[in-house]
Amino acid sequence: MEMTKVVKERKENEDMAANAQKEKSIVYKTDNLNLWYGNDQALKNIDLDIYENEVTAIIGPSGCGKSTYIKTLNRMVELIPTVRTSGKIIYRGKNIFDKGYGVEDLRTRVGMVFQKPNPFPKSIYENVAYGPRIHGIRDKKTLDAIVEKSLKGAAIWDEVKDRLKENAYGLSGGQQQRLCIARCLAIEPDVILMDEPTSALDPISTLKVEELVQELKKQYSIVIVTHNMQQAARISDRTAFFLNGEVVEYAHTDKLFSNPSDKRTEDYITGRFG
Amino acid sequence: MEMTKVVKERKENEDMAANAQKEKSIVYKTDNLNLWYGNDQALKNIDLDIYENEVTAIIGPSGCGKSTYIKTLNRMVELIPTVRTSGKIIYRGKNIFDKGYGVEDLRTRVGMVFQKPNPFPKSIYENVAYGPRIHGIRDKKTLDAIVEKSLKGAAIWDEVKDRLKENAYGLSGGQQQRLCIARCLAIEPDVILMDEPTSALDPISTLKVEELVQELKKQYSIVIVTHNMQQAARISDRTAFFLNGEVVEYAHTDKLFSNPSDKRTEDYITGRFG
Amino acid sequence: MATESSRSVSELIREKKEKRSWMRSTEKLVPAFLLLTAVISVLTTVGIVLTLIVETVTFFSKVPLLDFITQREWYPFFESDPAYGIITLISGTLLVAVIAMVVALPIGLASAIYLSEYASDRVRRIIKPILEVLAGIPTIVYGFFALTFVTPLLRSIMPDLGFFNALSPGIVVGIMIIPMIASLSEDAMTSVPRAMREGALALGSTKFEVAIKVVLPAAISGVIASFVLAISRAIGETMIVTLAGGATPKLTFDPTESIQTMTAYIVQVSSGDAGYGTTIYYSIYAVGMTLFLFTLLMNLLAQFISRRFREEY
Amino acid sequence: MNYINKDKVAKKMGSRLAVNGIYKGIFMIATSFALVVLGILLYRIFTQGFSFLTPEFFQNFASRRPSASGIKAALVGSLWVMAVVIPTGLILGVGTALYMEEYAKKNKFTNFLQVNIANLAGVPSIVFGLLGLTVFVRYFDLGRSILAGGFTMALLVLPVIVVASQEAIRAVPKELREASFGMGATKWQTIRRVVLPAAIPGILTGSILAFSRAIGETAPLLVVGAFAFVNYLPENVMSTFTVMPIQIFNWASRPQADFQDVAAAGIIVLFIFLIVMNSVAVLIRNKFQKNY
Amino acid sequence: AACGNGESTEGNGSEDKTSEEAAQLEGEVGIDGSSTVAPIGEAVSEEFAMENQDVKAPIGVSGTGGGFEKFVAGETDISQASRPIKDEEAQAAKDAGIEYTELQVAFDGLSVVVNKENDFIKELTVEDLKKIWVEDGKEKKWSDINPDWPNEPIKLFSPGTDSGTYDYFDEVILDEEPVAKAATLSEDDNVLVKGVQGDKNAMAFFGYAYYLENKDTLKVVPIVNEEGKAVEPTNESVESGEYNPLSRPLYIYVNNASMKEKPQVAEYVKFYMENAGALAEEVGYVSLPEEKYKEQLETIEGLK
Ligand SMILES: Nc1ncnc2c1ncn2[C@@H]1O[C@H](COP(=O)(O)OP(=O)(O)OP(=O)(O)O)[C@@H](O)[C@H]1O
Ligand SMILES: Nc1ncnc2c1ncn2[C@@H]1O[C@H](COP(=O)(O)OP(=O)(O)OP(=O)(O)O)[C@@H](O)[C@H]1O
Ligand SMILES: [Mg+2]
Ligand SMILES: [Mg+2]
Ligand SMILES: O=P([O-])([O-])[O-]
Repeated sequence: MEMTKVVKERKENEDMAANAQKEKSIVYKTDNLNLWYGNDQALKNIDLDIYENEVTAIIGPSGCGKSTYIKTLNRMVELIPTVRTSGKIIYRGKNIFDKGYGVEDLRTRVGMVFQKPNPFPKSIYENVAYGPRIHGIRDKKTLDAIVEKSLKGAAIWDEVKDRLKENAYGLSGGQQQRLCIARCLAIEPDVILMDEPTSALDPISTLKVEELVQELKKQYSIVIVTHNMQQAARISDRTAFFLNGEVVEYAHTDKLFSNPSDKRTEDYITGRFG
Repeated sequence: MEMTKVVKERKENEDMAANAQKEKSIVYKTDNLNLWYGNDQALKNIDLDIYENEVTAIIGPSGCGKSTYIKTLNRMVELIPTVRTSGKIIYRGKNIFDKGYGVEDLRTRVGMVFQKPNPFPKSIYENVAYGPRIHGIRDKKTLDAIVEKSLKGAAIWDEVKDRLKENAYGLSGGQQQRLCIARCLAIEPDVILMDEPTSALDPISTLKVEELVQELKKQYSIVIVTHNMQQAARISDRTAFFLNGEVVEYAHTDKLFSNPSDKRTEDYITGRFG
Repeated sequence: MATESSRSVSELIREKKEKRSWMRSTEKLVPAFLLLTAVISVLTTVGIVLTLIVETVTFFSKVPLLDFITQREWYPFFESDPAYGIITLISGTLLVAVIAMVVALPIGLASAIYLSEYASDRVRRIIKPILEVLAGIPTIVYGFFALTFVTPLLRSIMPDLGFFNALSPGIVVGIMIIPMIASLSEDAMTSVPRAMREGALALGSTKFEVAIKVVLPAAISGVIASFVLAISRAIGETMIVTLAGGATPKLTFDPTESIQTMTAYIVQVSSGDAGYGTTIYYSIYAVGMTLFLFTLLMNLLAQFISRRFREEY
Repeated sequence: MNYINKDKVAKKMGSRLAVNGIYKGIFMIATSFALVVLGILLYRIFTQGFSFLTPEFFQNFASRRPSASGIKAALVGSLWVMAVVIPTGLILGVGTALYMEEYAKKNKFTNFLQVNIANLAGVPSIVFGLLGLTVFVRYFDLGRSILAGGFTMALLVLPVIVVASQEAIRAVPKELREASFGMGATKWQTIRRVVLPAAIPGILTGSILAFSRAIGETAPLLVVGAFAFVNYLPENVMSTFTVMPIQIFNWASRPQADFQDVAAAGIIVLFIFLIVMNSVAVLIRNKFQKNY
Repeated sequence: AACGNGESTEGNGSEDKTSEEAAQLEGEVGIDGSSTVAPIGEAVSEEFAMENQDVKAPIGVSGTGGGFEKFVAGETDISQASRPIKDEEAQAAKDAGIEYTELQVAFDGLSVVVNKENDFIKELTVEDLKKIWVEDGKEKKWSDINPDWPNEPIKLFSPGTDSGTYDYFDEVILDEEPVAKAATLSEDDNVLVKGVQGDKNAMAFFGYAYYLENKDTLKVVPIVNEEGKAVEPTNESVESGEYNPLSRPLYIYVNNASMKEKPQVAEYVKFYMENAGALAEEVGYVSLPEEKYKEQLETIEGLK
């Protein structure tokens, strides 16, 4: 498993990006975040900065808190009633845990794509139009334009343009996932969170989604959780390695994979556990 | 990901085993097996021999038919009403698809451990005693002896010996999985089938189960499905690589990982997809 | 792991196996017995249909089927000139059912939404059993409630309202079926996968939008099925309308008037004076048959709906 | 080219949140409506019947004098009827559910069974009364006995038990069955040792609710021929009997005003019965809910 | 109803026979039929049980017709009835080989009542009643009956068309013509009481007991009898037959074979006849003249 090779293949893109990084601003600043499910602490003293127009990958073994962390970024984790948090997450200058911070607002600006594709049981068109509609866009023309643009943005337009009125459940898993991405693009978010977006997909669909992520990062900041280290290496700019609810290491992806500074990181990426 | 290293570390054991292999007899002989779910073919022309006192790993991307194959070995797949098969599976000299072949008999001799630990909602003791009981063993002393021996065999005796009467759901995931292995050992099977037995476990539990598998193979023949290539490399003697319902390559584990003869195998194990 | 004892267990198993040949017959007898129990439910239906049909046929030998369907009056007790226009009882039945639905539908659905989308686990755990108590209250208790509380209350608001009217029992039947709608719809809504809700919430939806635009459409088949079942229950309800609806068969759709429903008629006759063998006696079976066909139709409809519109998720 | 105007979206957010709040209120009020009605009902009945709720009320048989009236025969009669309904209902209901979930193949007959059960659930209770009268009282010549009444009520609640049991059986995780089959267990062994124990809480919860409905049913037993006045205790299942709702109905139709209060006292007893049964159901449900 | 006669009833019962005799009796007495007569039967069973603990005498309320149906099928020993047996029913009994004896147990005085606020009605004739109650295709107004009365529609409340009470009223007042369609019917007489209490233009008829119990809140209408005298229903006027034609006898029908073969039935019927008068008054009916009970007691002696 020639991880180093994979990483090297990406070098060219990387160089460019590396230069740009100094100017990039921080979108999310996580400051000493702790999170408990009831009495079980799932996240411990997380400090993590997420940068604009980058792909940030989060890796780690099962149960280490990856999903929990990414769901905290748009406060979806609060849907579980037992959850308590401490610490801060500063998004665009404001602490999202502040009283009076509108959670609907946050989620409008921070899109999310889930592990299992979860389209609504409606037509393809209605799936994409859902977001704009609830935000008050009624005009048919505008909606049409948004739907087209989003589906194009999610690289699925050509496959579905002739059957926009059909139920989304008729699509294959990979198409559904890209539809969910389109749905998320339709409200033009600032950040896109992705929780193992390809783990339920076949290899070809996975490849498509990966390419799409590379494309999307030009416009959006992306945080992606993945089980698959090759995937992290292939597509991300930075990688955070989680273990037992802690961030063991957070660095540029090439650095983390080629020269991890923590023994545990090394053990993990060389497959000694997990 | 220095797979080669991992493989090499196991060389010593392997050498010994490799010598022994010539004499090893075949437990399962799969002969041109095809399987359909309704009209969808999930397995295509499978030919595969499984050897006594070996660990045979089955790897491949999601949906390639790994679980389907392993469940066919003890005819569990027939629980799904739409399933049809053709071809033969010869177990210990008899075709398990033969009319009059006792399926309960087969399953008594071929144990199975599942992806998600699935203890019964009963006490730890009752979980292990379940198998012997249904096979007519009532005697308390004999049962006690079997329970102890099986729990010891599954390397969990020390952790649970003081709370045999407690509900199995109080155990951690890793303990539950070893309990399920103990439950399976209690009827002294000939073969043990394992379908991703560690995929729901934390790294430490995973390690324990892996060690256990190494231990068990001295007495049992083991077939293990795994998503995790490192795991296959660490613990198996032979590996079969499945793709889209076909066996792409089947070889000794070190051979398959260090020198795959099929391009697709290489792509898969180097993380180019999956 | 001593091989010695290991041998003994597998051998033990094999040994026991031979002795336990009766297990094979159990495996055959059990499904046969279970099939028998399942067949009893079919026999029940057969029994119901036969009971109804035999007497209904006798009835129609005395009263022409055409009269039964086309007459617009129901006066079985006028010996000189009895009239058997079932439409009269049907209109009373439907009137009560419609009023009941007007009450129960919005309230039941709103409760279902509240319970499935807004209420905390704790609140749900308290309210659901209470609703079940409400559903389990004997209908005769509801009947007195309609008569002694709801009717006077309505009459204080609408002085013109008759003492017996369709409105009061209609409302109380509605109250009675609220729990049914609430609980069945809530089941349908909670079985909408979490992922669907998360998808909508992640787009910045409010809970209300999630409930109305995502959950409700996804659960619509279950919700509609609960409505239809509730209507069928309202149609079959007996004691409330017997007590508070009056006993005046009338072809009317005015809720302030006193009416009679099919069930109330059956109770009236079966607790009344009609002699065995009279036309009136047989008429309860014809009415029972009509009622049975009505509820059968509603149930088939409910099943059709929940099958036809079942969402794939 | 942006279609989404962030300012507009932000502005709209306020009204959307308001709508959400308003509807939450409406939904809450709707939910409490049912609770308020229950409250009024209970209040009225308790204030009316409380004075008659003395120990003697439980020790006396019915009487022409309100103050000497008691619910003993009806209470015991209801218990006897339930003693027939519960085992009959459970055996038939669970048996049918097991057959349909575990043994039946997906064919027309099974489909028919399912439709049949659903339809039975919707048959008005009074029609069951007509059935019981014809079949049990007359055809099987059971007379106006507890057995005839109990069988009729068992058939009445059967569909509810079947559906509840089917759901409970279906909810037993597939993994547990697989585990059992995987050890060479036969089908019936798996059902008896794994499926049924795991499904029993669900079966009981649904069934208890069905039985508690049977306790309050009046119409079918009236038709089957429960007596309205009984001043002795049943001795066996062939005894004649009366039940609480019929006794209550009888009291309520007496001319004397005091009997209205006696009827209310009877209703309170019936309620206590119902609430006890429902609480047992809730306890079972809450206790076993999180087992897997 | 007054409980005044309760003690004397018990006294009556124990006088007649020795307790040993009673203790030997056992078995069941099957009684069903009229809901109107049921309260009397229940009172009889209640008292009877004090002395014959081993005899079960439950009472069913299938209605007069329903009771006869069971009686004819041989399912009951005694059928209570609020009207005499009809020809068809008698025929059915004959066909089934059932021989029976009719016994009167008490009188019921059907009471015609109006709202307490109604101050213009002083009395009504049978013709007035017929005019008010019969169906003639018009809406009934008070002024139609008497021009001095208000020009307001009358609200009619009647017992259910399937009750013995309705049957009787229909027969003697309406000559078996249908009751006005506008009338509100209910199976439950208490409900009729409430209806009249709540509506100042209401009129109803129902059993004497329901009037007695609600004396204070209802106004009873004196009815002009055959002799031309306006009479209110009272215990005396009903018993003496002065209150006519609206006082009707209530019956039990006894299966002759049961009387012969089942000593407990014979004893029960005897007990019934001995105590019916007092018990009937206690539950709101009017007793027959003493001689009538004596006469019937003799009849049953002949049946044993
Ligand atoms: N709803 C919940 N209630 C209680 N504990 C939870 C809940 N969800 C997750 N946890 C616990 O929190 C920890 C972190 O879970 P999380 O889902 O974030 O892990 P993950 O890294 O995403 O794992 P995976 O790779 O399996 O998705 C785990 O120990 C898990 O058991
Ligand atoms: N019950 C079923 N009915 C129909 N198709 C099925 C069923 N179970 C599996 N399949 C299909 O058969 C194929 C093989 O599935 P299988 O579960 O064997 O894959 P797998 O290799 O075990 O995947 P995974 O790694 O996700 O467990 C898939 O295409 C799957 O969709
Ligand atoms: Mg996760
Ligand atoms: Mg699998
Ligand atoms: O019950 P009744 O026949 O007297 O009306």
